[in-house]
Amino acid sequence: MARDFREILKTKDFVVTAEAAPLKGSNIEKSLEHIELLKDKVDALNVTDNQSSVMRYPSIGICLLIKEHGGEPVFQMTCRDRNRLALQADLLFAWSRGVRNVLCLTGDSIVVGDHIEAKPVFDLDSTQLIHLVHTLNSGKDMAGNELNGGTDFCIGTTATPSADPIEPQMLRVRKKLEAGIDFIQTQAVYELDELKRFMEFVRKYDEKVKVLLGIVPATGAKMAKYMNENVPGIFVPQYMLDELAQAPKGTGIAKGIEIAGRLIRQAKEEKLCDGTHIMFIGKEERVPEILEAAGLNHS
Amino acid sequence: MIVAERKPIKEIIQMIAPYKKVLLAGCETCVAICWTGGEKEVGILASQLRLARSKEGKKIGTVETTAERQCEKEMVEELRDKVEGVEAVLSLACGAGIQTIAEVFEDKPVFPAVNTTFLGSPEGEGVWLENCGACGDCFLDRTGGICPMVRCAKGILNGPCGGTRKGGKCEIDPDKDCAWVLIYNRLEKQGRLDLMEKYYPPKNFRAVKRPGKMEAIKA
Amino acid sequence: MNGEIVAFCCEHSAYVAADAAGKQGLHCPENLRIIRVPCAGRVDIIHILKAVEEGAVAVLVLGCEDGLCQHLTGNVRAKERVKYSETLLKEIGIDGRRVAMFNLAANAPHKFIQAINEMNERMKESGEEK
Amino acid sequence: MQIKMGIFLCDCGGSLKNIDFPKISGNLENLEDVAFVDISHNLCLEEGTRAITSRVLTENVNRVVIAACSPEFCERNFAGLLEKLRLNPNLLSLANIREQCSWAHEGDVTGKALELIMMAADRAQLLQPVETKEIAVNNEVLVVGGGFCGMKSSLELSQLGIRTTLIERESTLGGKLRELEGFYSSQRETMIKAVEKEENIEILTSTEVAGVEGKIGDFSVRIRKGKKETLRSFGAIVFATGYKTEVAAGDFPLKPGVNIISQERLAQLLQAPTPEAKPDTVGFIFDLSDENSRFPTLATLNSALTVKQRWGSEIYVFCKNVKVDSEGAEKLYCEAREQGVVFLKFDEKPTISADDGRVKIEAKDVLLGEDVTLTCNLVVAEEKFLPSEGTKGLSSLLKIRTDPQGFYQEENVHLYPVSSERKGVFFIGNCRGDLGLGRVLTDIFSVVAKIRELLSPGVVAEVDRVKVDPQKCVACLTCIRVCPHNAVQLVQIDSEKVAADISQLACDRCGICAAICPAKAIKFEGYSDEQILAQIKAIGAS
Repeated sequence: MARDFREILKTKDFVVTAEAAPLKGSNIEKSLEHIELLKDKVDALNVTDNQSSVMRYPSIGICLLIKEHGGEPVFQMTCRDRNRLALQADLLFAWSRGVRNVLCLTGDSIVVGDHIEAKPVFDLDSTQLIHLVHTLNSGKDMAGNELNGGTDFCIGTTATPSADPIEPQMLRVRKKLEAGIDFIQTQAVYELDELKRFMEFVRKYDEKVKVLLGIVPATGAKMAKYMNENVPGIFVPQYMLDELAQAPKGTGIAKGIEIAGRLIRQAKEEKLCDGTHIMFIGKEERVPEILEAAGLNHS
Repeated sequence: MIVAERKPIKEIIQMIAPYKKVLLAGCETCVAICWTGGEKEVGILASQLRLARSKEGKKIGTVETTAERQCEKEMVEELRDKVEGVEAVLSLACGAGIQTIAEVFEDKPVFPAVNTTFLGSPEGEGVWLENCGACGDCFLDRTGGICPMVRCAKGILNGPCGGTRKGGKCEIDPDKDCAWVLIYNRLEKQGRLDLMEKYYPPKNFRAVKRPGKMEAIKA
Repeated sequence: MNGEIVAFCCEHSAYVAADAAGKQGLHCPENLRIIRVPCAGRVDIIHILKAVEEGAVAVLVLGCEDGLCQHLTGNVRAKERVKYSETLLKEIGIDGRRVAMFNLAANAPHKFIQAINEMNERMKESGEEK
Repeated sequence: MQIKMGIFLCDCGGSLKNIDFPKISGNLENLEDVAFVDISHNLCLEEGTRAITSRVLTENVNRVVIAACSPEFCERNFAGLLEKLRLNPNLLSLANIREQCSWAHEGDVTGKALELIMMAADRAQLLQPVETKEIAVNNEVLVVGGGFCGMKSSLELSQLGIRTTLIERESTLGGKLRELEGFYSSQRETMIKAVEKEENIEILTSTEVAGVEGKIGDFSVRIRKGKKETLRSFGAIVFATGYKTEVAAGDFPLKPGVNIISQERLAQLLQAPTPEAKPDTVGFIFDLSDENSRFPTLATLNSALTVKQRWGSEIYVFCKNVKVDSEGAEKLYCEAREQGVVFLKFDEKPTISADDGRVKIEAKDVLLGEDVTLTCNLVVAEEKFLPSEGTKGLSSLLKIRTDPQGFYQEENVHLYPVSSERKGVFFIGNCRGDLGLGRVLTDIFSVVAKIRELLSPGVVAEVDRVKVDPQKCVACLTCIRVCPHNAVQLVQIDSEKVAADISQLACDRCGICAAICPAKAIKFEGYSDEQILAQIKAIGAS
């Protein structure tokens, strides 16, 4: 299969990526299992960067592991833990080792994680990081110095189509589009109308950017409610909470997978977007079930 | 104004443990206004320290005073008599005041009784809001007079982030407003939303050349 | 002081209730010392702390019932201050239950006596002498 | 000046047997600053007055300590006496040795009594005179709201010779009276005429309050008419801004063509010439919720009777309860029953539906225990009783709180019924909630009496009872924010200093500001920190 993600984005009708979250500790066996299981079922594996501000094995480490095992990694990079020097150095390192895709994020606040006394860096924000990657792509560093070997990253970023209020969020998306990006993976969306609204907005400014529908399967009504209250940018609608609550005991997770599959299937059939990005953190081994429920039999 | 908070009493008690007589020096400006280091708080802290000592069966002499502006050497100088009569000074002023009193009375141990927390303004009775980070490169012309550097949890210049809560609240605290939603609302009201469409490049963090020093033209 | 209870009494309610208690022959502990204030909101943290410093076994602030302060917020503020004084005492290892706020009406002498007795009981239980 | 203290002990006619007065006297006599200690039997009687008078004058003391009954009983008298003796009444300190000592304990309480007197004496040492002065007040009154309540109180005030300005937002006077028929309609015209005729009343219609500054005796009010604003001064302001009613859309299918109407619409129909085709059956519904329904009850009973008399329709009243606690309600109810109005009592909300131009009401009558279905030509809907339009804006402009429903004046016993936390600002009538006519009248008479007392010529006020020391004030605005009576403002002290300043007329002497001031810049004479701490220190010291 083609392993150039930028090429896949251009040519494939419906792109599928999945999140691979590094774990805490130097033992990478579990991550390796996930990679082996998923690398051929999805178009790219997206590796989080100290997700939710919880310290873990580094994103770049898992990216290299994916590369070694024949998969296509997307290197997530947040501005939370690195100043502009570190950001650039890490990007150069990633490129030199064959990582071709970077997802530019601001990053969660330090205080939501497990090292709440740490100094938050946020030297740059996500929009500025996109500009920075372009600078490296052009063979220069941020200070304007020529690089001995630049980069040519495929650049992605995130957006929250269900933000409330939506207007300021859209203005920021517009800035990101103007900065130049290849793909957007959305924050979890549960109402496809929100996705439609979002696509209309995006297409006004950018014909070519690919939008991947973010999917976070709920594993039960309780968890969904918890996410609503605690996870930034996630809004599970009431009818879906009811649907989850009505599922017989022990089948909440199956219900969540069913709903996720349904959302993806509908988005694909109605051509609402260009693909999907599945975030099933801690349950990576069940991602294939979602793919099946969505009717995405990857070849 | 400068906002400060009382230090945990245990820390203070530990600091002054070796001394039998201390001066509690408040300040009549910012810290008085934010209910941390005025005459009232000086009195409360002194009483608490005496109680804590007597609980251990010991005594402590406390002298209470306030300076008009503890960051001014000349005004701190007026406390000389009181300072000379004690073994140590416990200052309830901001960091600037504490350092001034420490400098004026070089031989005396000076201890901070408060933590200086931020520059802000009152939101209402007894509530202060951080709204300036003293970054040395003011950005407020572009953001409708609302600073995203300190009022956004991540200091995003091209916000809002994707974690905004329902109703435009901050992702880390549902009681706090998302600065960028505030900025949006204000700019919209003024018909200046174009400012929010603009891309702002990374900030110059060298705007204040630390250690900071400002010399005015002595005109 | 030697084991006295200091009670700051609002002259609109608790002070009148204390008078009524005497009038009705409701006996109260002799270690009670009442300081009359125009409103519970006049009582400051330093008054409470000084009373403890001087050796009061307990300090009470007695104000009007909730929502019935002549000055609207006096009793609410008093409660806040008592709570804060409690914290200040606790953090230096002194039993915070030595200070308390009670709300009562002028026509509630029983409640007044009850409050004083409760404080005495509380202090006996905690066994903390001055 | 050297302190010279006179101490009077009163044994209440020899009844305080558990106190050894000679012993106390002996203990006090030798104290520094004490000129004399006298024991009397009845300080409150003529003989006591004489004793105090002669001793104070001959010994020339400058502090007086009296140990007697509760200050609740005797403080005024003794303070008054000192004033007559040309000694500042604030130089008096009392010890309550009767209610809170002798009567409160069994057995000998000489020790405690002595201690209470010591507390009073130590406080007396620190007392300072508080001067009083006559303050000129503006005795014109502003009445806001030209409804029944506003008009009636203006009339009452004007008859006392108080000049009153009556302002009304609408273009005509009358307020809600305009919407009520029957008994109320006759009152309306008479009253408007009387108000218009009265010389002491100035009427300003289509006018609103735009701002209120100042304090009792000296309010400056911005009055807005159209775009024009004028500044006027008043000594007191009476708000009689009334209420509004609203049919709750959720309770009734309010569609055009459906004959469900409001009380207001009914009044209009009744005022118009009687229609050719009078409605045969008219239904009324009220008390759908368990909320206070005084007003809906009165309005419904009044309208039901009027409809019966004018149109002769069959009338059915659906309700949960008929609450007849307001004035005249019981009489109206009896009359309605006598005239053949049928009352049906439901527990669960009736179903109301449109039925071919008519309205069908289905309800289960709990007394009959049967389902009742009625088709009416006309149904008069229940209306919710709400604060009038603009109440919210007005309360924030006045800095006065409203209750959770948005009405003025919570039921605070100290302010009840018509005073507010801002002295000189009064709220009367239905802007305080659903009162019913009887209580509205009570309000009117209370406010008239209060205003008469407050604005009588030669108001005397204490000067600097609660005082800000401008040198210590750091202008943090805390006192301005916390004062429940709007009595503090920021003033320019000199060219560079601003400080808080307390209006002695508006101040209600609570001391909240003195307690909270972070710079300890506010002194409440009589209850200052030093005076309170002196009492604390005196406990157990003797």
